[in-house]
Amino acid sequence: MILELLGGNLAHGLLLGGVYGLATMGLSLIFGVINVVNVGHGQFIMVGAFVAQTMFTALGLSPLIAIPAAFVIGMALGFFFFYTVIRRLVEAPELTTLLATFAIGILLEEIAKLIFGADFRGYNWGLGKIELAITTIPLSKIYAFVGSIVIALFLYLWFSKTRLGTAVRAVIEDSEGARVCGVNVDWIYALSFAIGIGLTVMSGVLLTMFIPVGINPYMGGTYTLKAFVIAVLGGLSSPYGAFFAGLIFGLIENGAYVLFAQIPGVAPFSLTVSLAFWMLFFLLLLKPTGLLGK
Amino acid sequence: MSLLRLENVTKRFGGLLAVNNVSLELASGELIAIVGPNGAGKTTLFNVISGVFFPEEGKVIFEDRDITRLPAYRRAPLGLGRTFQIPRPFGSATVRENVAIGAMFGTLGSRINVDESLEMADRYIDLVGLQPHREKLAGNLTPVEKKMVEIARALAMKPKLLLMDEAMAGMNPKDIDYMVDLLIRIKEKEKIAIVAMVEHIMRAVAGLAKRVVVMHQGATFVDGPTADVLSDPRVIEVYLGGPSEKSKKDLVTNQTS
Amino acid sequence: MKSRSCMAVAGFVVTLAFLFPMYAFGAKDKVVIGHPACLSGKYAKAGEQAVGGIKACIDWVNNVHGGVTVDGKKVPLDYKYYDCESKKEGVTSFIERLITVNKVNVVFSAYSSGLTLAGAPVAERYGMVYMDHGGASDRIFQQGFKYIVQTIGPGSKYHEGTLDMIHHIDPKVKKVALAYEDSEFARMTMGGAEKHAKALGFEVVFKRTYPKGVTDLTPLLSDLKTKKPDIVIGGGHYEDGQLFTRQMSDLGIQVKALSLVASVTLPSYYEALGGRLAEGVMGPSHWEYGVTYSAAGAKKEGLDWIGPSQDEFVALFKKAVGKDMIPEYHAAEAGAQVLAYVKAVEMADSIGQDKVRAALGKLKFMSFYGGWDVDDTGMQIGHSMIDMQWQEDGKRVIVWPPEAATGKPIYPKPAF
Amino acid sequence: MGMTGYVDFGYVTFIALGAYGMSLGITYFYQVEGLGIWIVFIGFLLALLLASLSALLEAFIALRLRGAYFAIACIGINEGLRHFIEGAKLWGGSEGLIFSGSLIQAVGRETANQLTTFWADLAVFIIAALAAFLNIHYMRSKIGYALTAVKEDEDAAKVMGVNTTKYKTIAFLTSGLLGASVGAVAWGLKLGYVFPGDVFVIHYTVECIVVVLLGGAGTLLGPVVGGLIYGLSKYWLAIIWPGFQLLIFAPIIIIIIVLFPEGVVGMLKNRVRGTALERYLL
Repeated sequence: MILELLGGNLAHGLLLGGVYGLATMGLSLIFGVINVVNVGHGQFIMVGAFVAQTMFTALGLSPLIAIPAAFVIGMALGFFFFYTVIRRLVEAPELTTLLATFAIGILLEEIAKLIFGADFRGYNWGLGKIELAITTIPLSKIYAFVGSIVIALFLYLWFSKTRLGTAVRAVIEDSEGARVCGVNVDWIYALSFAIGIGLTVMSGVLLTMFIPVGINPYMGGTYTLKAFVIAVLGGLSSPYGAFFAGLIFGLIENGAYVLFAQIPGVAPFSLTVSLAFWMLFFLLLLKPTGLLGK
Repeated sequence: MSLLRLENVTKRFGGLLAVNNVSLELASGELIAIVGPNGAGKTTLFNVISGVFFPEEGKVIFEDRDITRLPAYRRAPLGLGRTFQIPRPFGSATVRENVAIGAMFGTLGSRINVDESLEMADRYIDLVGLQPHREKLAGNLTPVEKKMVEIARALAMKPKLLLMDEAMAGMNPKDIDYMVDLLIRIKEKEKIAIVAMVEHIMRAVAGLAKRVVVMHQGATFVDGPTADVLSDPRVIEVYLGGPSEKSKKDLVTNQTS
Repeated sequence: MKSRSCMAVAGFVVTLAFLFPMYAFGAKDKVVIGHPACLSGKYAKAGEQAVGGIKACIDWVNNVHGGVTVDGKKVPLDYKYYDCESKKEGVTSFIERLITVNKVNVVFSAYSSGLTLAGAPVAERYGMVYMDHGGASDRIFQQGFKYIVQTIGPGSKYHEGTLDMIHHIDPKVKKVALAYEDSEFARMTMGGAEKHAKALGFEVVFKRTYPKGVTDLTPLLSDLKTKKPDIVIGGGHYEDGQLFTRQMSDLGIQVKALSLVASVTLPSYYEALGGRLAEGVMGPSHWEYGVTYSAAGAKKEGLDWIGPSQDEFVALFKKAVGKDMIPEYHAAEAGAQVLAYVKAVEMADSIGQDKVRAALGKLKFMSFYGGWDVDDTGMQIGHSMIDMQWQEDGKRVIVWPPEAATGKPIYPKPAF
Repeated sequence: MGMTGYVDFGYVTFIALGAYGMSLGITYFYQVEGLGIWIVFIGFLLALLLASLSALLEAFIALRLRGAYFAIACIGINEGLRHFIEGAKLWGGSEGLIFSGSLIQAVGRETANQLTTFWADLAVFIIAALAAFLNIHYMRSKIGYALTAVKEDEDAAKVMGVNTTKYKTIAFLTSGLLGASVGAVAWGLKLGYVFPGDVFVIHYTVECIVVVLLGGAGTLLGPVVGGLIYGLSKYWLAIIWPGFQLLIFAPIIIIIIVLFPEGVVGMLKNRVRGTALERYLL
C-alpha cells in the first residue's frame, strides 16, 4: 500500500521535477553569466502563467502554442529590462542588482494586477488522462514534462554546438578571459539575460500545464524560493545542474510526504517542505558546488 | 639561533608538486632574495610560511617553535608579516586605517589601542612615503601605491620577519630603485629579517641582498652569496633558457589554486 | 548593521509620521469609519470586496437612511481607509493613524484572523470599538479584548450545515475525509467539522492539513484516494480550492460530495476550472447573492430590519467599485457591519466608545446579510451559514438550509 | 550585519526567534504563582537564548560559505525552521501562540495595556539607541577595523593576525541578540501573538536590504536616509493613493538604483569627497 503510494507520488514528482528544472534554468543562467541573483524570478513565471491562461481563454489557443509565444515575450522583457536597468548595474555589487530585480518583480505584480485584477484564474485544457496501476496521470502533465525535456535538450545543443552558445559558456567560466578572446561580452550579457527570462516565462506556461489553476499576480513568490533551492542544489551557476536538481527536488517533494505521513501527530506536508530546506542547508555546507558540482 | 627554519617542506596540489622538499634557514635581521621563474613555487612557499596553506610534509619552525599547523591569524602575532603578489589592501578603508589594522592585530596585539595604532600608522606611512595619500581610500590608489600600503601595513605589525611576495613585479626602473632602497632602509631601521621574492629582475637582486635562493620547479636550486649565485652557469641556463612549456602550465594551475 | 539600522529607522519613520499630522478630518459633523483595508498583497481580493461593501452601505445610510441619528441630529457617515498591503505593520500603524490623526469613530478590522489580531491591541489601547468582519478564528475572542465585536461568523461552524445536509439526504453514507489548509481559520473549521461529523455518526477516514501557499497537492490527495472516502470536505482560501478540485480530478478521485470553504463560492472558481469540473461542488458561505433574507422574514422572526434589500445592495456595490462585479460574502459582511454600527450608535444615542460597545453587545437585528447578534466576548452567534452549489450552466444554487434555499442539491455530485 | 559583508537573509530568523522566545515565556509561565511581570523578562531571556543559538549557527556557516551561497543557506535555515515548527507541531505548530489573554491574566489588564504599548515602544527605542551606540562603538574599536578587514579580504585579514572566526562570531551574536530583542518586544510583546507563517518571512529582510541600498551601503547615514525614502514614500503613497502605491513605488526604486547605484548617501559622499562635509556623511 505504502509502496504503491510512494511509486505513484514519485511518478508525479518526476514529472513536476522536470518543469521545476526548466523553471530554474533561467535563474542559473542569469546568475552564471551576469552574476545577478534574480529575486523577481517567480514574477516572470507568473507572466508566463498569464500568457498561457489568456491565450487559452481569450483566443482559444492551445498552451503548446503559448510556449514559443511566452519565450518571445520573455525575451522581449529580458532585453527591455536589461537595457533599461540591468546593464547599468552589471559592475555594481551583487546587492544592488538584487534590489533592482526585487523592484522589477513588484512592478510586474502590480502591472499584472492592473490588467488582470487580483482574481485567481485558471483554464481547463481537458486532454484526458492515463490510468496506471498505481496512480492516474493527466496527459497535460506528461506534455509539460516532455516539453521541458525537449527545451532543455534544445538548450543543451545550443550551448554545445553553436558559436554563440559556446561564447555564453566561456563567459560563465571566465568573463575576462572570454573578453580577451574576442567575445562580445556585453552582447552575451544581454542575450543571456533575455534567454534566461525567456526560459523563465516559458516555464510559467509549462507550469500551468501542470497546475492550470490559481493563476494570479502574486503567485510568483513561492516559486522564487523553490527556484533558489533548486538552483543551489544544482550548483547555482549551472543551468543543467539546475535541471537535474529540479528533477530531484520534485521527487523528494512528493516522495518524502509518504514517509512523513507514517509519523503520527505531525503535519507531513510541512515537514516535507522543511526537509527540502534543511537538505539545501547541509548540502551547502558539505558540498557548496551543488549536487553535480566538481 | 635561526629565526626561521624550513625542514623538508613539501606541498602538493592534486598531483602537482608545488613545493618539493625545501629546506631553508634564515637568521634574524637577514635580508635574502628568492628568485626563480614563474611557477617555481615561490608564492606557494610563502603561503606555507604565512599559514595560508599547510604543507603535506616537513616542518616550519619560527624562533624554535613548530608553527607548521598554526592558523595564519596566530602566526602574525608571533612576528610574521607578509605582502601579497597582487596587492590586497582593504579597499574601502583609508590608507591610514589599513596600516592601523596591521598595528592592531600584529605582534603588539592587545598592548596597543586604536588611537595608538593610528599614530603608529602615521609613522609607517611616512616611512614608505605615502603621506599625501593618508586619508585616501586604499582602493583608489595606483598598484605601486597599493604595494606601499601593504608594506606599511605589514611593518605596522612590528614583525620579526617580513615576507615580500613579488616585491617588484610590474614596476618601472625608477620604482624598482626606490623599492630596493626602501627595503634596505627598512632592514636597517626596523632590524627585521626580510625575504623578498623577485621574479626576473636580476639587476635589483644584486643591489638588494647578500644572499640569494634560486627556486626551480618547486625545489631550492641554488642557495648562496649573491655574486656566486648570479654567475652560476646553471642559474643562467634556467633564466636564459626560459621556463619549459610544461612549467609554464604548472604556473597557471599553481597560482590560481 | 544594516538590519539593525533598519529597525531604528522604522521607529524614526513612525515618529516622523506623528510630526506631520493632518488635522483636516475633523469629526464634529460626521461619523467616520476607519479601515486598514487590504487592497494589495495576498488578501487584495477580499480587501477590494470589503471596501466596496462598506462604501455601498455607507451610501445607503447617507442617502436612504438620511445619516446616523445622534443627539437627535442626522449626521452623515464618512469612510477613511488606507491600504495595509496585507501586512501587520500596515495594520498597526494605520489603525494608530486613523485613531490619532483622522480621529475616526470606529475601526473596522483588516482581512484574516492574523491581521485582525495584530490590530486588536492597538484599538484596545485607545479604547476604540474594533469591528471584525474578516477574522473568523474563535481564539481572537478568548484573549479578553474588550472593544472587539465580530460580524463574520466563527470558523468552527462552516461545515456543519454541509454535513447536516448530506446526513439528511443520504443517512447511509459514512466515510468522510477532511483536508484543510493549515491556517488559523481553516483549522477552526476542521475542528468544528470533525466534531460535528462524529456526532452525526460519520467515520472520519482521513484528516490532514496542507501548508498555506501550497502549489501541488498531489501527495496529499494520493494519500486521500487510498482511503476511499465518500465525502471530501476541506479547503482554506482561494487558490488552494481551485488546486484541490483540479488535482482531485487529475487523480481521478470520484466522491459523492465535495465541499470546500472560501474558494468555491467565487465566480472565479467556476471560470478557473473551466466550468465542468466545478459542477456539483459545494461551498459553505456566510452569504451568497440570491439568499432570501428580507424585511418580511425579519418581522416573522421578530427581528429589526435595517439596510438595503439584497438587490439594492448589489446595485450600490457595483456603483461603489465602479465595475460590473457581483458582491461576495466579504462585501456583504463588511457592509452589514456598517449597518450594525449605525444601529448601535442610534441605540446608544452617542458615539462614545463604551456606550457604542455596550449597545453592540445588546444589539440584535437582521439585514440582507442575515442575522446579527454577539455574545459577551463579542463573538458573532446570530449569523448562520448557508451552503451553495455549482449546478449546470454555472448556476449558483443555495441548497441549504431549506429556509434560505433557492434550489435542490445535486447528490451525488457528477463525476469529474 | 553589513559589517562583515555577509548579506544576512537570516536576520528575520533572529527576529522570529525573539518573538517566539517572548511568546514561549509568557505562554508557559503565566500560571506560575508570584512571577507576575517577571514572565516578560523570562520571555526576553528565552528570546536572547534562542537567537544566540541561531546566531552561532549562522556564524558557523559564515565560516564556510560566502556571497550568494551564504545568503541562500540562511534562507534555508529560516524556511526550514518555519516549516519544521509547523510540521512537527512544535510550539503550537502552525497555530502559533496567542498570549494576549495570558498576559492579562498574569499581570492584570492595566499593566498588560501599559506593557504592550508604552513600555514596548520605549524598549524599541532603547534597543534602537543601543544598536546605534554599538554601531558607533564597534566602528571606532578594533572590532570595527577587524570586521572591515574581514569584509574586504578574509585571507589578507588572517595574515594580518585578525582572528576571523572570533570577529564573525561577535558580529553575528550582536546582530542576533539585537534582532531577538526587537522581535521579542516589537513583535512578541506588542502584538501578543506569533504565527510561524507571519514571522519567518524573508521579505522583511529584503525590505531591510532595500532600505540600506537606497541610502547607500557602508555609510552611517545611509540606512537612515534609505529608511526615510522607503518608509515615508511608501507610507504617504499608501495614504494618498491607496492600492496603487506599489505600482508607483517600484519604478521609483528602479530609477534611484539606476541613477545612484551607490545609494543616495553614497552619491552625495562622492560629490563632497575631500571636503569637510564628508566627515558628517561617513
